[in-house]
Amino acid sequence: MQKTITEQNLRALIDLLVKKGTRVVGPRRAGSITLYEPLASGGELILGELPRRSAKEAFFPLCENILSFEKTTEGVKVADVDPSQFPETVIVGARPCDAAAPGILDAVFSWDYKDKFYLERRRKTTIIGLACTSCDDACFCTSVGLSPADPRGSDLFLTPLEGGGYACEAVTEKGEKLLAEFPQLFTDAEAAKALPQAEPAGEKLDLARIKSWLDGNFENPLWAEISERCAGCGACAFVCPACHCFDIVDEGGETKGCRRKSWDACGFGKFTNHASGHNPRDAQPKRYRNRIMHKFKYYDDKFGKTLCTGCGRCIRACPVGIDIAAVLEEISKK
Amino acid sequence: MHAAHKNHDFEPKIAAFVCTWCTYAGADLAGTSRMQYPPNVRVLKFPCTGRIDPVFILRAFQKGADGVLVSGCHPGDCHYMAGNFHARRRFAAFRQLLDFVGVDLNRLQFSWVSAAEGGKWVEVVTGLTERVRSMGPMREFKELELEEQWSGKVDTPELQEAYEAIS
Amino acid sequence: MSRIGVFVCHCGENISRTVDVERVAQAAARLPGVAYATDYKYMCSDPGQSLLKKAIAEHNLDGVVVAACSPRMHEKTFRKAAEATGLNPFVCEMANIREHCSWVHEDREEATAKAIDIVKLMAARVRRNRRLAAITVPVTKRALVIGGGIAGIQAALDIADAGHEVVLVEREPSIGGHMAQLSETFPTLDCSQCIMTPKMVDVANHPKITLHTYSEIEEVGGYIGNFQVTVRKKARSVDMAKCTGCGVCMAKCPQKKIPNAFDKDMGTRPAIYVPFPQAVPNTPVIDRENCTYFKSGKCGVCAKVCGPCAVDYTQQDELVTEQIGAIVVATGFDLYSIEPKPADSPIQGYGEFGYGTIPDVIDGMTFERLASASGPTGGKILRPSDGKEPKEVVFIQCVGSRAREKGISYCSKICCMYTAKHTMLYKHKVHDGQAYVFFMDARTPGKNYDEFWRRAIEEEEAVYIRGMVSRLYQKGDKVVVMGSDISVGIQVEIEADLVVLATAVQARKGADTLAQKLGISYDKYNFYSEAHAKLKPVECATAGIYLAGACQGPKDIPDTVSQASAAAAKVMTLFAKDQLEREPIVARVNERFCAACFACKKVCPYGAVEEKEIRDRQGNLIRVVASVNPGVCGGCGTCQATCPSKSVELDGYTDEQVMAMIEAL
Amino acid sequence: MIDLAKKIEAPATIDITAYAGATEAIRAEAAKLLTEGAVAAVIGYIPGRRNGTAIPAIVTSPEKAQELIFSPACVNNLALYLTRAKKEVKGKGRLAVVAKGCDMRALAGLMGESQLKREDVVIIGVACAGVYGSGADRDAPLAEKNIARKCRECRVHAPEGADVVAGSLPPLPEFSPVEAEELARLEAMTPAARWAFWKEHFSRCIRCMACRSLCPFCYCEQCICDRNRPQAVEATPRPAGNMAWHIVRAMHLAGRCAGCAECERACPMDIPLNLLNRKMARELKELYGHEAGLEPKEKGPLNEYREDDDQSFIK
Repeated sequence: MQKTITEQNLRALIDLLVKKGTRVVGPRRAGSITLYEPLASGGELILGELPRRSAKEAFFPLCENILSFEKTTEGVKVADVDPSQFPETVIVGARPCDAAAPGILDAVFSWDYKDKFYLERRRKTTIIGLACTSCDDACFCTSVGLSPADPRGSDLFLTPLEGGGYACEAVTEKGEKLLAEFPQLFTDAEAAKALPQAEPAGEKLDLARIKSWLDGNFENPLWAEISERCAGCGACAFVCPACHCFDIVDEGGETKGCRRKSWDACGFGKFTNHASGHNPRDAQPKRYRNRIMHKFKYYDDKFGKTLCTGCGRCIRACPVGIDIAAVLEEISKK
Repeated sequence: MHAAHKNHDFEPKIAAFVCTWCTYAGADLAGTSRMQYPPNVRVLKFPCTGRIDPVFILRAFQKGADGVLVSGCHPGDCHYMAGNFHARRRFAAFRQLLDFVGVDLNRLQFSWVSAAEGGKWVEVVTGLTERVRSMGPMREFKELELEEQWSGKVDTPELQEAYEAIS
Repeated sequence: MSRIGVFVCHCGENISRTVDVERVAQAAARLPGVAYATDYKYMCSDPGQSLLKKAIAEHNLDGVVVAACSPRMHEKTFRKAAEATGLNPFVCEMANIREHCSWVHEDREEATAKAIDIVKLMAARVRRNRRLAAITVPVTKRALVIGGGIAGIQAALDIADAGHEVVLVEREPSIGGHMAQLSETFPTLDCSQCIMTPKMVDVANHPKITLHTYSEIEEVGGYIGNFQVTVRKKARSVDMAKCTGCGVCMAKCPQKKIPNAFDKDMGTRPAIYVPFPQAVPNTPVIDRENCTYFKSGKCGVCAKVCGPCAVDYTQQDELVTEQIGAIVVATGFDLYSIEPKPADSPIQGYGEFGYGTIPDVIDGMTFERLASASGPTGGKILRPSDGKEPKEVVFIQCVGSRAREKGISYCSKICCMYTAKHTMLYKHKVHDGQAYVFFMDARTPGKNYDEFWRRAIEEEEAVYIRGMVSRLYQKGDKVVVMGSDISVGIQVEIEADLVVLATAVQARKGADTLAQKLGISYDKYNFYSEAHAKLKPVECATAGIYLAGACQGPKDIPDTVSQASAAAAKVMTLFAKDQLEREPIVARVNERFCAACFACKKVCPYGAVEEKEIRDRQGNLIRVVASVNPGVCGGCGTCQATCPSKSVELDGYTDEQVMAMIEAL
Repeated sequence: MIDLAKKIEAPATIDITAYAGATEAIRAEAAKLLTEGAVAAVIGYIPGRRNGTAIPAIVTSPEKAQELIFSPACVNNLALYLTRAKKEVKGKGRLAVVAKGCDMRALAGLMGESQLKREDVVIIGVACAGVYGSGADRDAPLAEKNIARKCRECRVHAPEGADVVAGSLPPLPEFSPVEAEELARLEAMTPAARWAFWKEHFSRCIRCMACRSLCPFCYCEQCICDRNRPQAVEATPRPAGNMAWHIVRAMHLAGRCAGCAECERACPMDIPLNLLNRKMARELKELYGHEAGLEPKEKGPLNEYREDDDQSFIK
């Protein structure tokens, strides 16, 4: 026996969660695009589209305050942001490439320094993943070892069924809890046939081989060849589910303000700019090299994981057509 | 000339960016002539309107000004010959931009006030203050300042208080 | 900066009547960076200043805000006081709580609150004030005077008499300018040449004056106190060092039929010539365009007859570079002509006056040459067409001037007077002649000017007709003048023997080109612009350049001479110091971030922005950046507002200071 | 110039067979320049991995030049690679660049701003009937529904002032000017409605700076928005700073932007940034008769003035 849920009930689930005060985040229409955003009701959920940004911001916000300060005659008053105020969150409709990302990121956010902002949000979030039945020519999850039906990272995983509705697989305790909390929305049914999963075109890459090439090719003309065209924006990093660099700045006034943490990108020219004016990554190829090295070598060296889920967002977003899948393919042939 | 400004629910904050040679001197003349005008205006002195960057206007609104005045020498009177001519073009363009993003231009005034026009200074400041007062606070930028991306939002009582403080 | 002292002045009761000064001081003490705050009855008084100085020393203050009157009143006072304690004067600022607060508000609460805010703004600013050092620029004590008319001559003589070197550059082969062409001058009827030529000779003989005639300004670089000026000395074809001025060459030159421009083309001159007999220098030039030798290679008579062998056909233009500290521009004027103008010209000709095709319609300067004893007629008034003595002469004023429909709206200022003079000269020479003058109104403000004009009417019997002339045409040997007399409202028609037009004074042709070389501004008529119409009528906005005479606008001789002497005085003031000191409110470029778009250079009213090459040690060009010359920068800050990356900053008004003030709003 | 009669008769689908001719011509010219050593590199387009895409390429050998193409997928404004923001490319030596009419306007602007000398660049102009819009169907023929918004109102299909022109123009259909219409729609709104419109769009901004990075005129060594002392614009992607950034960006481009719309195309959040640029361009044309990029101009409209400029807004 397998739990299933109809689309109608999936939307009803969102309504019930929202009513209960849970923050429900899912693909939602935002202007002309779709983004993961808090849903006001189940009706807002967009199915069948990959949001333009990944779901990482539910744990790792685009920008958040980490403390506020105020200078008074008595001295400086500092108030930390209290992570206990972070809301309970359910992410609905996360694609496998998005659902898998937090599992990769947990390592870096809980390594030597425990990032309470990330970890607390992570603890409070349940992910309802959704298998993909279609893809485009930028998708390459299969190339990096994931698949359109991979439940990794999801707490509850939905697989679209022929004739509508979704098969529900509780992957974790959080997922089971959700099933248990709203039994009325889920039905036990004979397994209807799952819709065929999407088939990204790329061949599975030998990531170990890629890594070993990277190990020995910090200096290689390939870097310039690929990335001379790079314009140095942060679009790739900002849409990426796995990029996690951030900057910390103080903003506000002289007497009152906030310390804020916001996304940063290694493609930016000033990313490694020192106060002295010296910039160790003083040319775009060095910056692009870092992006690839970080994803397919450094992170692996440190945490044994690849910092890429093959969502293809960076390929779609890159205004100068830099195609990470093509880059990997080229390296894998070296 | 002197506006009775007691018992208003709302007292606007007016930032005035003025050049030192004409308008600042004009405001001095209003003083030496003991003319009266509402106390809402805060004067920032520049050598020339040519020095006034559109960013200052934007920043003033962001930092809580409800109205902004930019004032300098009449055309042809610029101490630096052409600073006000350059400023005139710059602000002609900038006000169109602000209008296009939805800033009500009634909050932004440009004027020429010479060193001899103490009376005009009073008129301009009084007029702008009263107009902005009747429009109420400049909510747009202040509200925006308090807004966060959904993912970074933490609803705290302090934030609620700040929101309520706008009007 | 973090130890600011705030001093709140009562100004007797001027401030304290409406502003609670104690409360302002108390509030100020709590401001960020403020280490000390107090209030005092009269801050500007001696005890007040002592209090300030004492507090600076006692509290080790590194910034000062004096909340008192307008900085326009006492900023200097307090900066001086602060400086006396060893503090940099530019970290002392005033918060204007009198003119901008106590005097304009009645409500004590409101005024006090505003005063606190004003102090807050200034304290925020002072925290970011930089310690600025006065800027000094060395001065080359050598003046350049451009133009050798009466203005240039006067300025050159004044400066040279003060003991400074002067380089005088004149475009024509001789100095003298328009004044040398005049017959007599109003309102005294002095002989122009009698008063002019001695001055010309003084110039030639002055040990401090270097004279470059037949020369033009090629290039001007540098800035106040430090200009480099390149002068093009056109090939004279006569060696000035050898020529004795004997004149044999001119006498023997076979080519003698060249119209003499000095005489308004009425007389002729040879191809090797001096423009007029009293020319300074008295060295001829060869007019290569009309010289047979230069045209055909044949002739060479002048070289053969020249005793000292001064004639040199191979001479080339020579470029001379002079180091100059100050420049006086005295390039004078041109006269408007009624001839047709190009289609795109904003200024029109006079078709209704025959566009200059009627031979007996002449301009005022031609009349001057006719009346001049040294002129082509030897001082007899004889009309150009047939050489007859005209018995009825019509003078028309305001031709081209005050004529908006012709494109010139200004008054040429001198025409009323010289027309009156012309009627007199005419009457003196043609006793039975009758002068008529068409005029809009007579403008005679000047010492003895109106008296002079009245004399023309009352004693010399010139008939003044108030009205305009609508048409001139030839009828037989007469010129018919059709006009109106608006005082009686009738049409007037005069059959004149000669018509003299008082044509407008215009800027010199090419005045704009010279202005661009000098980096000075000019108006739409190409007259040079003074820095301030009232208070800086002699200075250009470009520091170190001064104006004299009609290049700035129409002027008569007394005004021209006065302005020339004034310009000379300005130069002498500048030369009185070895170093030039100026307020350090100037722009500075952050070369590291300059993207070399040169928007700053495009908007700078002073031409203070230069392109600077940055080279490595081997001399290879790395990049080009903008650079502000502090000697030239006027301190307006337009560059900074224009610079997209704010890589140029105006000291004293940096973004950091301004943003801090906005923050404190 | 475009023959108007031809334009009206033309079909709603653009015949892009002419683009093949452009490709041939570009290859030939690039190979020639590289073989002769006239240039160190040719900046052009090569096909991307994905169907219907083309990407910028910096080609340094005649062999590689045979990969160059021109197609409706050649959306990038390659003038970007001639700016000081791309020092690595500029440092190669003398460059040739493939430029559509709209890209030529940016080149003219860069020349006016002392960023580029005409003699330092070989311009391979290309006759362009239009390119694909963002997110458009790249399999379908180039037509009304997939052509870029800017191309619908293009007046510079034929590049002028190039060293050579590759390809020829097919008949051009008349498209309705959607950007102009959108501009008119916004202008007809109340200020409050416009504020709401932009607030919604700008709140989506993530400050990836693609708009800045792709703009040929954002070549500053240090953007004022990267400065923190003083901070003129907040660096964090909060709604307040986003609004300020986009206002400052539009102001800094006013009178300079030549309308290539790369900012809008590059924006991963689909913010209609070119509307701001178009608005400013139109205002400056109306006020001062200025149009950016038609020819290299020594001074832009905001660094010159006339004494009789309009001042009806100054009281």
